[in-house]
Amino acid sequence: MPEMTEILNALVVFTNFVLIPGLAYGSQLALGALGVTLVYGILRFSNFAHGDVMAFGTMVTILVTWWLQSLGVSFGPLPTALLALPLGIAGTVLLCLVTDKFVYRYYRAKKSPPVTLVMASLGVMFVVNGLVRFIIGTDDQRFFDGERFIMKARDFKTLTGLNEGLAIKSSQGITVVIAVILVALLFWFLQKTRAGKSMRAYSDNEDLSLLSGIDPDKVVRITWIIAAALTTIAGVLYGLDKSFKPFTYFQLLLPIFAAAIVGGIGQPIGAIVGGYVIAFSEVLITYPYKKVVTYLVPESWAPEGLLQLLGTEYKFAVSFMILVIVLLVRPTGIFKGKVL
Amino acid sequence: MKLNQLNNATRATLAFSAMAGALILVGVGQSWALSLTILNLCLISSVMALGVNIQWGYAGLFNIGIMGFAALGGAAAMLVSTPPVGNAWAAGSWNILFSALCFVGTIVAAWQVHKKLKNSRFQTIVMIAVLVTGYMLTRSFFDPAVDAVEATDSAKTGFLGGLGLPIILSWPVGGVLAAGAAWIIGKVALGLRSDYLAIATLGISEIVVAILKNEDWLTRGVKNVNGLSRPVPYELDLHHSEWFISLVEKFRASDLAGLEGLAREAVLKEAITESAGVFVKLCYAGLFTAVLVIILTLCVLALNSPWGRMMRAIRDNETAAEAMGKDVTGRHLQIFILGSAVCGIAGAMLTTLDGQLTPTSYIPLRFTFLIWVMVIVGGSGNNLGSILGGFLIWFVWIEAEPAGVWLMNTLTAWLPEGNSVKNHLVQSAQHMRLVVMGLVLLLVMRFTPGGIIPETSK
Amino acid sequence: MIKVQSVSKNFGGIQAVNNASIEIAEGSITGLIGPNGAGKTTLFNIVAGLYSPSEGQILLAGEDITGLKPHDLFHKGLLRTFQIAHEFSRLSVIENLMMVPGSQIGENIWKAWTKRSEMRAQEKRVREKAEEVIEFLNLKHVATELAGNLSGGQKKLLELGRTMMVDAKVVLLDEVGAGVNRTLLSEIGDAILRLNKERNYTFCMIEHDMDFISRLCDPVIVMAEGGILAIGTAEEVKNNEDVIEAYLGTGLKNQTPKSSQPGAGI
Amino acid sequence: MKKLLLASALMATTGTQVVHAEDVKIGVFLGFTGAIESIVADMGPAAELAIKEVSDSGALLGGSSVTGVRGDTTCTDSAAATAAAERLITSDKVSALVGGDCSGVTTAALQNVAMPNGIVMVSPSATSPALSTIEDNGLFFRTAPSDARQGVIVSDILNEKGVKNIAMTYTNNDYGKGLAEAIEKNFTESGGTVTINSAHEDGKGDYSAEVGALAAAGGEVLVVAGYIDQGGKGIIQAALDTGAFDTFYLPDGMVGDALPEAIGPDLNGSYGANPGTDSPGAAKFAEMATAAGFKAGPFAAESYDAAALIMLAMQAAGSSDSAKLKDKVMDVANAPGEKIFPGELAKALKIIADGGDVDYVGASAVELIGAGESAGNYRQVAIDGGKVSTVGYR
Repeated sequence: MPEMTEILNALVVFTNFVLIPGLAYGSQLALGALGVTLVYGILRFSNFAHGDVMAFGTMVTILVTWWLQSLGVSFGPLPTALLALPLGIAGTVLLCLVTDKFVYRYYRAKKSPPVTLVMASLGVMFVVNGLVRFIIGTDDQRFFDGERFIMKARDFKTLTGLNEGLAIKSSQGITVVIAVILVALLFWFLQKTRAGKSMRAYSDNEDLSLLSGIDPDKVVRITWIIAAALTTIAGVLYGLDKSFKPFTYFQLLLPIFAAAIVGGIGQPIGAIVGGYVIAFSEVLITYPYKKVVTYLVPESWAPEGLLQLLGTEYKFAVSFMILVIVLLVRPTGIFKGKVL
Repeated sequence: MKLNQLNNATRATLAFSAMAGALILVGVGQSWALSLTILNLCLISSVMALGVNIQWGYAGLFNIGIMGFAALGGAAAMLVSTPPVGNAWAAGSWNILFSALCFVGTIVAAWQVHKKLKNSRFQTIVMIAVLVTGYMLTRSFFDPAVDAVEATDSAKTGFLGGLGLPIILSWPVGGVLAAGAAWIIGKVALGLRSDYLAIATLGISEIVVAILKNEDWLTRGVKNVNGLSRPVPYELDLHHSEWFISLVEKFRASDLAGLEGLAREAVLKEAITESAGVFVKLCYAGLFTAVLVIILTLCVLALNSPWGRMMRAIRDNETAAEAMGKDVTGRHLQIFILGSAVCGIAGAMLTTLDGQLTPTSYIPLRFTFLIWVMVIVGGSGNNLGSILGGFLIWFVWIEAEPAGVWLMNTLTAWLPEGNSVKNHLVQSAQHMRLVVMGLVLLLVMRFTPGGIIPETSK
Repeated sequence: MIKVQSVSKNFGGIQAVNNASIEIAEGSITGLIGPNGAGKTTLFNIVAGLYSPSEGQILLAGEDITGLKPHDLFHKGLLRTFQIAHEFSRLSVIENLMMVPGSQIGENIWKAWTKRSEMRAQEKRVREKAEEVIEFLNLKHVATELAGNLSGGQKKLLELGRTMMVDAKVVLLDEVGAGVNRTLLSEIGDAILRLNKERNYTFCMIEHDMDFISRLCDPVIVMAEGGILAIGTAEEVKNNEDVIEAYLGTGLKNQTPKSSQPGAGI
Repeated sequence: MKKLLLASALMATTGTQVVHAEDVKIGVFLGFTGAIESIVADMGPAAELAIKEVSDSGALLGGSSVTGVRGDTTCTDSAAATAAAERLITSDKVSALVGGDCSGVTTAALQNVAMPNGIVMVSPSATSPALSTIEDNGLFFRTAPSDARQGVIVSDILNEKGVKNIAMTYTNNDYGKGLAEAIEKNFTESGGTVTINSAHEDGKGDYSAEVGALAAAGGEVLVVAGYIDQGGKGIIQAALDTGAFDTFYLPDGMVGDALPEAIGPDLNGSYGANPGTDSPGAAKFAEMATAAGFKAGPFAAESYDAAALIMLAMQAAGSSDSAKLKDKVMDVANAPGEKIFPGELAKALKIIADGGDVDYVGASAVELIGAGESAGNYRQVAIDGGKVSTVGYR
């Protein structure tokens, strides 16, 4: 029987390397996936431009952040980017509404099949992709300021006397807190407000909702606004936690899609669960359990190998394996997704 | 007269003439070698677009895993043409053999369990036991084999190599490999709703590429395999070939006329270098055109037969087609395999032209999204349309770069040298490629929704 | 011809068909009526192989066909039409008909490449047949039009026409009259009667128009709440107390005008 | 056309002795878009800085102007890279190429375009050992050393520091993998242990899983064979944040002031080595880069040097013809001769024109050996007080 400290050590290792990073990454994916899923639920197409819109929103936020910083404005221990966020969201909302006006609305009015809209979003993806690089360049941008840590690994060690450290970055804390608030807000909005209810009605049955006097243009507009806000926030949080680079954001599209679909596309709750499923499966499946097990078993049983199910080089493939398996076992995702 | 009112034959004629004109313009204005390089890739792109058109245009299957099939074709090119690495085989052959036996044995055993113990409540338990034991047995032979193979002169080889056969054989082999993968994916995913099929294909193609990148014993992974053999002559050999030199002398007789000695030699040398490049590219172009023509002919024959009619009917309305006695699932599988095989062939051709297998080059932007743009812009459901799309989009993809630079320089010409806005714009000109591609797609979709050469009714 | 034996079907918690047993006699034109939500279309879809029943079985000429796919049933001579027309919208009218015959040589892609002359010969026969059907249905003026551009009534005719491209044993007609104007409806009625007499087709049809049913059907089966309420001639069921009750006392006549709603028809 | 051909032919035959001023073009053939676009954002301007320096000096080939023409390799797409190289060589008629960047596209462009056309390529960043032995007709050079050499250096430094076991992560491409293999081979042979050698993908952003795996395997030092502004930085950041590792070994792609600037004081105590000798070149180059508005990021120095070498070789050959300049590259790069540092290209051109000899040292301490690759003189560095400081040379 391992001693208490051993168990605690094992627990701390696991929390530090699996739980906390998974939670933060999962929250970022979940917010991204929420945007994808809302657009899918209301506008009925998979928006391939999502990753690049995310980059666009983050870019605007960064530019505003720099401007604020140059004015000497700061947000105390919190990153200035949070102050810049509203303007970033405004910029993204503008972009979404403009693309809707010039691209998507035409196909919606024509009742084109969803694939046409998907293709159109591909076009938007290319354009925004180029635009973002054009404006801010391809470089890595760091825009985090303020206090970096809520808890440092070394401080934790001295505090508890344990072997293992536990670190919580403020960006991780902010991410999780904002994600929780946003999700609560979104659900309140969808369940309680008139606009939210009309969105749900529209998503559930377009024709019926039109008969009951819902203004489709308004629903679409609100959807874009919410999706743009969620997307920008997800992008900014991701950028604060890691760093911003257009290419990375483009690459985020695939795990975000995987998250939305695993959860059940068109279902907000599914997007959130999907985000965490993808994030945790990436970490859990490629994590070597050697250290954890070593703490828990008697010394003589200590494992020699790494106890790793799959090498980290397959990390990216893991989310897709999960995706394919979920699709096979439960074709509509964990929470039954919408059928178009 | 508006473009929309033109009939298809006119559209095709106009579009292909314009395309030919553009290539000729590049030939005259830039260089013939560049023009032919673009042409060759246009041809390959067209084949790939045809493959996607078979799936999407004929039957409405939304496959966004093209990258995976192209990568399998590429792997085939390498595996067929590279000579086997003797040392690596010596180091790992027995273990590889055993692990292969174990793998096959596991599959057979699992199949037997599935058949014999159907409806038995032990089925799941026995199945899991068989699979786990099989997996561990296979790994126990496989892991040391991999280590041994990868340790064999890892800087230069570190993989098993291939069969050492002529690379042109790899084109059909690439098709077969892709078809095999498509069969498995189709069996698994074609029961799903269409947009989920798309995501499943996307996921599986990522997995295929991950394997190519990380299974070094098989493909050398990210270290690439260079110098694949060619199905056409090498330029450097041509430089010293008597027949080629005399050929060039004949063709360039007017340039050489009146020149003597050193001057003549210099002109001749330049002419030979230039012609050798053009000659090799023409050889490739001939091969690729042959493949394209064969596949196109088969496509046209098939699309205009009852088979094509049946497929289009399935695309239009699966339920009704099913009620009219068509085996929708079976036909979907068939067409998914056919289309994927064509993509595989194109993938093998591309790797042949590159002369190397570079697993990191398989990215969705280039191999999936770009091909889709070709099909949609060219005209889905129309064979000539997707070929045109392949030509046009690849041409734009390549030429958007210099055009972007030119545009930025022109736009900023009035700004003083060293102006930061000017610098920024000129430095960022490369990103025009993406913007242009997006705009082409959006504009074509908006103003000629069926593509430049849309589908025709019969 | 068709025996439906104690078939039930539930979707989630909803019992759409509840222990229904009916028999469709060979050579008959059987009508299937009932208020909305009675389970007619679900029962149809079960017979046609679109759904498999939760319980019970279906026999076609004594053979168990429960759970067979629609395309298998087609080859056994069981065809259907759809409540909302399922035309092949990007195929021309004649192509819509020509695609029907099963096992065409050219449907095998390999033979489409290698046996060109046989294929062409067969195509010629199929085309002639399709032209006959087009003639029969008075659709000649739109023969080369894309089916998606036809009016609702023409699409219905086209669907009926598809069943004429092969020698069907049983044809299930799902509201063939819905959205069709009076004149065209009577033409469709004539066509059905002729097919029944001349080719010995067995029909089973869901219909709301009682005049149409009275003219064609014998017997008429009434469904309500997933079960069978009554079976008899049109006259008999019209006067059946239970049936009138099931239609909420509104009277059967009032159920009819569906076909003459504004905007419907050619 | 014919006349032009004639004229150029005449020039080529007579030009060996008498130098005519001309408009020389040099291809800057790098991945401006794609996976390493953010690194190339500094490499491109670095090469163009050298080109501008020479062109402005008016000292090349009797006052020739030089311009850089960009071509996009995309880093990954061989087909696009081949087409871009084809355009640069056959249409823009560049005399030589600075590039390519990633080993894959570099090989494709070399074999399919440069070799058939007899054009010199000087790559600043393709480090694959396979390129040492590739058949190149003497046309391929690189200012970056082969990974094989660096493997030895890394192993030596670690051993001297008394490190017995390391964890290692590499960027999953030919550079990272080749380097990681070289390090593992040398370090294991010298008695050390590699607890884990795992890949990370660039451009993914989230490296929780990778760091978790590295931490679980453990080790005194984490060797990060990646890029300074790509996954490599992300890994170090995450490893420090979670307290997984305190000390890092930084190979060439990771050495630069940008790293301590981005990471902060936590990085103090880490060490590494990048190509370099005891020369003031790197510092000078960094100044010039800042003045020109770009960063002296990874491979930027090598890019500057690649362009400089091409132009010095032209001067030495008295011709912008690749067939002639290819034989002079080694001469100008190596001793004997006067040492040339960044910003002194005009001086070097003059010395050569006067019949003197130069030994180009440049920003990355160029010395070419063997088949025309950097000798691999390394500058051992330590991160100290938020700066990269040199501790010695090997």
